[in-house]
Amino acid sequence: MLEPVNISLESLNIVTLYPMLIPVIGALLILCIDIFKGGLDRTLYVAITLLVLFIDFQTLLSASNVFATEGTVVGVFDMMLIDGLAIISQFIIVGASMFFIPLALSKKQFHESSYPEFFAMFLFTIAGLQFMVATDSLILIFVGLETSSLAVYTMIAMHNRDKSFEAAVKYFTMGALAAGFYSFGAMVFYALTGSVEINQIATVLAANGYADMGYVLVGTVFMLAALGFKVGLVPFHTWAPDVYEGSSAAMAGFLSIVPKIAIFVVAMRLFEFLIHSGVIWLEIVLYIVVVSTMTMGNIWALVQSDVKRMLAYSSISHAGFVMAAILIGTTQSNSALFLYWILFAFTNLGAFSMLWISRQKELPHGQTSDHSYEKFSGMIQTSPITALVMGLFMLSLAGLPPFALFWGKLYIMSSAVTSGYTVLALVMALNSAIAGYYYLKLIVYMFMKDPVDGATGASFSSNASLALKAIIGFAVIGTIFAIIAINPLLEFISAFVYNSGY
Amino acid sequence: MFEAIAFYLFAFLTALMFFITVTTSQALHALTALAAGMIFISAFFFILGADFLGAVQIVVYSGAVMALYAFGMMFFDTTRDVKEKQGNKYIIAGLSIVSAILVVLIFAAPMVTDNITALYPMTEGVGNTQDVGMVLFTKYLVPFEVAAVMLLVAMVAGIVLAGKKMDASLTEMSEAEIEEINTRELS
Amino acid sequence: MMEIGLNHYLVLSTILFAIGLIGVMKRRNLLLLFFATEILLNSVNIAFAAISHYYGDLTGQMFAFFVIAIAASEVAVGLGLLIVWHKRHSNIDLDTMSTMKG
Amino acid sequence: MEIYLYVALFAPLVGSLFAALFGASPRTKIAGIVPSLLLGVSFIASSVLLKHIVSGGDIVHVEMMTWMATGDLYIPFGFVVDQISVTMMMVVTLVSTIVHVYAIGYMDHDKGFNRFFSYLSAFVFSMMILVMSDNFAGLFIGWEGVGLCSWLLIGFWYHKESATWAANEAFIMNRIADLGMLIGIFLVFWNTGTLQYDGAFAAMQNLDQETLTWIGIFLFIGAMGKSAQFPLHTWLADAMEGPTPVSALIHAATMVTAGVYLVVRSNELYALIPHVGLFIASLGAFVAIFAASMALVNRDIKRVIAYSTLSQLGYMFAAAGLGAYWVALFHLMAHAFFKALLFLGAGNVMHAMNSELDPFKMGGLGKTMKVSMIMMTLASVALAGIFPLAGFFSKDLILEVAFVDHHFIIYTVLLLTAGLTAFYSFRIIALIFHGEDRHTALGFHPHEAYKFMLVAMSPLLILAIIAGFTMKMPYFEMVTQLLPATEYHVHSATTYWIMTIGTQLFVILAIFFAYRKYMSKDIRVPDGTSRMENNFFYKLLINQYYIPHFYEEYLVKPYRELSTIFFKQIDQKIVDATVDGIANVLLATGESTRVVQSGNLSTMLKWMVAGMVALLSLAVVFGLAVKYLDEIQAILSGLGV
Amino acid sequence: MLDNILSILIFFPALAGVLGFMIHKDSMRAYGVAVATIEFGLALWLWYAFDNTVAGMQFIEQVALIPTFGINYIIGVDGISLFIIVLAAFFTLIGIASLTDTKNVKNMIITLLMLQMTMVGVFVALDAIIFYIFWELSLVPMLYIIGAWGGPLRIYASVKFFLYTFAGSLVMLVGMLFMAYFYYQATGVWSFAILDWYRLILPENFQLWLFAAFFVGFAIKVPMFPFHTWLPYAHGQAPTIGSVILAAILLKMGTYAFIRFSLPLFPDAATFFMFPIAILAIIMIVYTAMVAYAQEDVKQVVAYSSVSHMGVIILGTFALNVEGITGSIFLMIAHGVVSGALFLLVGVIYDRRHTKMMSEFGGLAHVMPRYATIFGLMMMASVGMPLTINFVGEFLSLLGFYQQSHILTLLAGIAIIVGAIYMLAAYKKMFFGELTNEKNRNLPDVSKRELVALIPLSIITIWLGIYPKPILDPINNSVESIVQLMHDKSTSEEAKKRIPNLAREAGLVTSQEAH
Repeated sequence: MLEPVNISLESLNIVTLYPMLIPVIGALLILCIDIFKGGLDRTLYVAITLLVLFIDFQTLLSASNVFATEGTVVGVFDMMLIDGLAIISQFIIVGASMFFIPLALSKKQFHESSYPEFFAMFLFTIAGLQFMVATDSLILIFVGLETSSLAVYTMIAMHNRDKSFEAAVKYFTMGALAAGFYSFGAMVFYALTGSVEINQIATVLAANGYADMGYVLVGTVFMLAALGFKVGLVPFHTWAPDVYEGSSAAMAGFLSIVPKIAIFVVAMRLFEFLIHSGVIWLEIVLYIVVVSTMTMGNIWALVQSDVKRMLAYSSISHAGFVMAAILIGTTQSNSALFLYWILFAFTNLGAFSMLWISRQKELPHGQTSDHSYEKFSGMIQTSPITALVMGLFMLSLAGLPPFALFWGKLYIMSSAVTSGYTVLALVMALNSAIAGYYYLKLIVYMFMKDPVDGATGASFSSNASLALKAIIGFAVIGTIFAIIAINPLLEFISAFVYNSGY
Repeated sequence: MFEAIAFYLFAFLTALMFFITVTTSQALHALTALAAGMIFISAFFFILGADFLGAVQIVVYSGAVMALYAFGMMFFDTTRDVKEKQGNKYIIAGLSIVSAILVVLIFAAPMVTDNITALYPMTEGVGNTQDVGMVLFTKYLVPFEVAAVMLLVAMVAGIVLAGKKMDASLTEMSEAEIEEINTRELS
Repeated sequence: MMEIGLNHYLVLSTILFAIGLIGVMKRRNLLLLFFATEILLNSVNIAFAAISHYYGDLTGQMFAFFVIAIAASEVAVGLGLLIVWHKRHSNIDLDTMSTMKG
Repeated sequence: MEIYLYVALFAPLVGSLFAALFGASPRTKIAGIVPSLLLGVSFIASSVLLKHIVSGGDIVHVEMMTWMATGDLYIPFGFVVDQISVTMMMVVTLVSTIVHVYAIGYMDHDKGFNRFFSYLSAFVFSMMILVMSDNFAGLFIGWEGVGLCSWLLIGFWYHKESATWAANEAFIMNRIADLGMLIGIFLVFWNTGTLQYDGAFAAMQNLDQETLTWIGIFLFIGAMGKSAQFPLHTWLADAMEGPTPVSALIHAATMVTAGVYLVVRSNELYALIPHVGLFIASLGAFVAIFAASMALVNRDIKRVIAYSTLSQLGYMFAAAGLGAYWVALFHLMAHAFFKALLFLGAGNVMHAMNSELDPFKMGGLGKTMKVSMIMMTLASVALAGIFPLAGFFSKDLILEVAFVDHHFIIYTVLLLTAGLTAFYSFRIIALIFHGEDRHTALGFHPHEAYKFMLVAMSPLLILAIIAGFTMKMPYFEMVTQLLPATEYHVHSATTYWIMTIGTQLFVILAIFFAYRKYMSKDIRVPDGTSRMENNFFYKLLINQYYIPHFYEEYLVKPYRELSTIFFKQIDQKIVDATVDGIANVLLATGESTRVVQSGNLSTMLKWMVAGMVALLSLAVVFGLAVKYLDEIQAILSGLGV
Repeated sequence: MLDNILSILIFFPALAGVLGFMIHKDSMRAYGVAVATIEFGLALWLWYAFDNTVAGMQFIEQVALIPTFGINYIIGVDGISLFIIVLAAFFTLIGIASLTDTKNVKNMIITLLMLQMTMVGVFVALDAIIFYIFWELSLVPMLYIIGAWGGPLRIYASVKFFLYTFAGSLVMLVGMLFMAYFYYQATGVWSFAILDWYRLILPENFQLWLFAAFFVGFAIKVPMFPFHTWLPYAHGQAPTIGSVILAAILLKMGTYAFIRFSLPLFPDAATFFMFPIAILAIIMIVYTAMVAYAQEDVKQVVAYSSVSHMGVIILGTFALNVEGITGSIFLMIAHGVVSGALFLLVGVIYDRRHTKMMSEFGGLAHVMPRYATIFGLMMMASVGMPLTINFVGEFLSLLGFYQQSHILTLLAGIAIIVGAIYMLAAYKKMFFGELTNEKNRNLPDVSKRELVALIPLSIITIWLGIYPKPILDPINNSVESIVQLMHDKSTSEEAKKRIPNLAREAGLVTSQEAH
């Protein structure tokens, strides 16, 4: 007979669950509202979502206070783990989501945002991601990952046109394969250590001195494939361009930022101890993967004719850039990862929002995709401010100082230099130069070509509403004046990362 | 002895069933083979003493999932022969076999599992289901709840995607058409 | 040989996983492709149960339990997507889905 | 005295700027008269300074302002009037004043009258800087300044292709030499720490022979360019494309003697390195006969005179190289007078003949142009070195110097050259002024030049006649206060008289021969058919020893072709193509590998599995490598890796 | 006001540029001229307030930006940078004033004002990252100017310009990060401040690598052979104003950076690389001069001549002595004035005939005597005629390098020959000969607006050629302190020998050496 278990509520440390519970409750609330009164306007749901996220943000703030005073907190049978990484990444997840959700308030109506389920899905996604980053257990990571992924597949498909279905199906199918990889990898680690908690895995492996190197390598391979798929590392990246192209620009922007940071945190937790424990293979392979991701992402971006697709490939390249931080694996590089991602979030938010506001329902004559380069021809003449803003985001993405992303690149490259990865730093530098070309290509179209006949500036902001403009304005300010925020951000991130032991 | 015979028997059967699943051109055969494979897998679970898991396997897979797939098959009208253009078979076979061999090579080696302590040990004299329940509702409470959320998501997703909401695409309609629909609904 | 150890299960799991991979790569019909992904997850479940058994630890069973749950939800979403696609195109052949490329 | 120095220096500049004011206006006499007057002022100021120096006054040395000062380098605008520079100043201002006045008439009908005087005065200013500067840098300013003005003036008639070509040739040729000069200056600075003449020459006494030799050689390379010494001589003959007053002033009297001036100015240096001096002298002697030989057959009056100038410059270098600096300077002065006179006379002839330059088309001009004839004849006599005209005292002195210093080869060469000089000088005199009238048939109606032009020329005539016997001794007194006061006397009186009279006889014989040959009635305009014209030596000489041809074929053309190759082949096809190539490789990689993204889900899944398998293979390889690390190491070390 | 005049100099044009969006199109030119005049006045004020006797930095401002990572907004000016700033303000002014009728004049002027911000920023930055910011930022306005107002190949040219320079500077950025890391290792504090870095003595092998990293960035910007091929395209396609500013100021960033970074930070490496770089410089000088001779487009002639002159600047810089470095800095200014003027002059004829092919011209001296005169003056300055501004710089540069190598200076001196060849040939083709092309028959001579730009440049060309002292003195003071710093910091025998020790020569032992 089993003994009954008595557990006091205090020892559960329910507080660690609050940040994830709030979006779940919010999502349920939205579903309930829809049940009681259908046909409500999307503005309501956007507002509710925003409020929920806002509260979520507040709980994160208090969690960060807890962390600052007490250090790492575990709770709910040690399943939840609130450390610096979890807090920073949740800040990014929730913060970025707060900026992406108002994009639903576009001037034109699109299918997904017209239905409350979309907002519920959105919040579920966020909750799933939050669970992923705030735990040590491969099980919870898996469940959280799948929760968010399933919601994301649905949201993509809800855009409701052929390309988005195609994107969703592709993403889904490959995601299923990746889930297989993930479970296989987790199984190997479990077989090795008898545990699915990363901490425990690390302890056991260290204790037996990596005696079963073969098993460790197999487990790492499968994990790398699964996580690599989610962040889009070459050669697991093939979903990214199609999915970005198929989903709406707002969704694509969201995809390029929010889910990836969660995976990065998982990767950081999982690979950090492996890299530092002398699994040189991982270092070599990660090196190869990082370099090929950066380079091939860039090279494929060079030949794109659609801006959104180009941004997809560029996101792949950026992911490779950030993965390098995990490869380097010092406190500085891990801080750099978060810094980079925050700044990347601002810039990419802006860039995708700019695409979003220029979204037309019918494709103009002679264009095969929503955001072909030709569409932006001569933008400076017909719509100068829009062109300037778009140009600004492109320059920031290219890493031109003093715009936001430059500081991220600077810090990551610095961490590479500091840890002796000189060649990697040079590869990063040269890749930034290659990347310059395709960002410049858009600028060339906007600033140096003449508009196609009959084009007016109106088409560039045909989908613009006040909310979208405000978001873009915010992104612009963030991108230009990032330099002011770097110091506090850096201090905050470094302290949190360092105190989490990474 | 019995264990070995059972293992090899079911291993052979499972592999065969799954092999049929992935190779047959008859969708119905594939479905049947898959269902059979699932059942055989549950046999492993029972052999390994994971009774609860075995039950769940039968209920969820052979019950729910298979039923879903069966409905799907009917809906998609794939009861006929499935014609599939095949690409390069060597790539497929090569990749799979290589991966299998590589992993098997490693897995064939014995593991150094001396110092593994079971974190959530099975309790002597207690049924597997009870045991599982204990762990599930303490340690794995959160994942369990999240899994519930996930199932909710899947449900909502299924409803949304398969429901009427997706029939007319607002994305592809002009604003005027959307207005028209809205006013019609209101009136 | 007669004594069935953990390695036997792991090898079996791997073989089944490889079969699943064959299916994933080979299948052009999306429904049948989804079958193959089920195989992938199931093959891992065997290994989890086996490890759990040999270590006397319940975690493996837990993992397998959640894998089953995940597999089930995936089926729901996957079928939903297929339905939407099928409504419009009357097929579920992945070769028809290649409007986006390059 | 400083005020006179400044007046002498800047009056030409003022004149130049004044004329420049009218640069874009139509021709106006005042643009010619004012600069001429200002040059007169400059001449007077120079005369005052001369008087001051001659009467034993102190050397006038001023420092106007700093030019460059950085690190250890300090270069002021400093000017010095000493015995050497005052000589040059007198020559320059006198000849240029005369040429200015002459040019008022000569350029009378030219559209660019005002411009001309601006350039001409600017030239004088540059020349004054050159001779008056108290340091090498200032010298270089003047050096380049005269080069610039020479370019402007040779190419004055810029619509003529040949003129602009000659201008560029002159400029570039001079630049080659200027590089040597510049290097010489650098050497001086880094070895002596200063560019001031006094400081630098004082410091040179302590330098080793090798450094001094290099300094001497590089400075002399500079001199070679400006004074058109072989092999940089071709520009001088081509420079005759410029207006004749320019040829008289720049390419006879002043600028081309700058090289001689430089050697004389650096006498303290060259005194330390006699072997370089000997080289200079030898080159001078060679150029003397080399140029004279080309003058023998040339059919262009001005070119003949130009070759004669070249030849005389050779004399000067021979003297300077042998250490007879004052002799060189004296010949420089005397030569300036009669050569300028000769050129201006030639200018009159050209004027009369509508710019026709072929003496074979003239003949018998003496009837209409008596004054010019007398002037040119006397100038030629002076050039030939016949007692008692200027040339005798200066040129024959050089022969004596060579003889006394026992450089008998140089002596012989120079003696021969003296004969050739007389021959070609009187060849053209004979062809122009005497013999049959060949020009009327060709439709020319010659006339004598303006009176004031002739009056302007008269001081030159007088100087050409009297400069020798009146000025030799006072000049020697004066200039040897600064230069080595070596007197060159043949010790045996007999030898002296034999030499002198022999030389005179030889020269007169040459003149006589020239007259005989070219006054005959059957002189016709050569048309390439005569036996002489097909003679090898004639061809060699008329083609200037094929040196211009050589330059054109083996320097200019290859340079042009090499430039094109550099641009078309190397710059575009290699350097630029590499850069573009990198970009294109990236783009091509993108284009060729984008098929990976075929859009087909099955392919995508295969890629994922393939990636996983690849990682797995790496893992196994790595795992095996770790497992068998020791064995691998043993094998590798066995292989000697 | 004087305390932060440098910040005002940087940000005033930027602010004015932003406000420029409000200005009506027709009033834009007046606005631009007004702003540029004020900016130029401020620059002159800076010069006036500048203390010539001080060798170090003046008007230093410091604001913390990212103190955790050692990045701060530190700016200051010394004799080396002062005149380039004044020149930048001056060229922006005459550039805007002489702007001929262009489309989108508003955008052009705003872009120019932004460009001015970056130009001033580069030369006053005393923090490597601030320097880098402005360095990179300067690419953007130039990209737009070339790409939007340029010739038929403008897009190719502008993208090439941008990417080439961008790639090089990223390598340089890696070098900077290393430098900061070394500083961190030595002191435990991050710092990107150049003056902090000056105090760091690095081992020679580190110096070599860092020097190489910085070199890539600078060499492409200069541009040095064989990284020069973007320049002819950029110049060939850019509108007049673009070429003028590119040649006059932007190219100087590279050579300035050599003096600001490479020499004082890596004296041993500078000595080590002196000869290879000198050889590159000589190739630049002679080879590009020959390439210039082969051009048919007059603008390309001037463009390649720029490369050739930059070679002399590089040579002077790597003379590593006061004379050479002073000369190279002076030559930067001189080349700025002269090549700027030459590009303006090419623009004059391009405006009239819309072609730059020399074969289209010939005999222009007949119809455009004033133009021919100014062109002639600038050409003579370009070939290094004494008493023009270029000569002073060229003379000092070559003189300086002569101390290091005789034979290389002799080879480099070929510059004065080959320079004359292509320039005279081009001048002859354009201006001399008979007027053969009927289209040139009625060309108007230079207009008043064009003279507004050309006359001051002519005056400067001659004035500074005759009296360079006001500029040479401050440069000299600052250069002396840098040379002394290099001598004190150098560790290798070779460097100690090559870099003169000014303190010992003057019989002084500075406190630095006492340590």
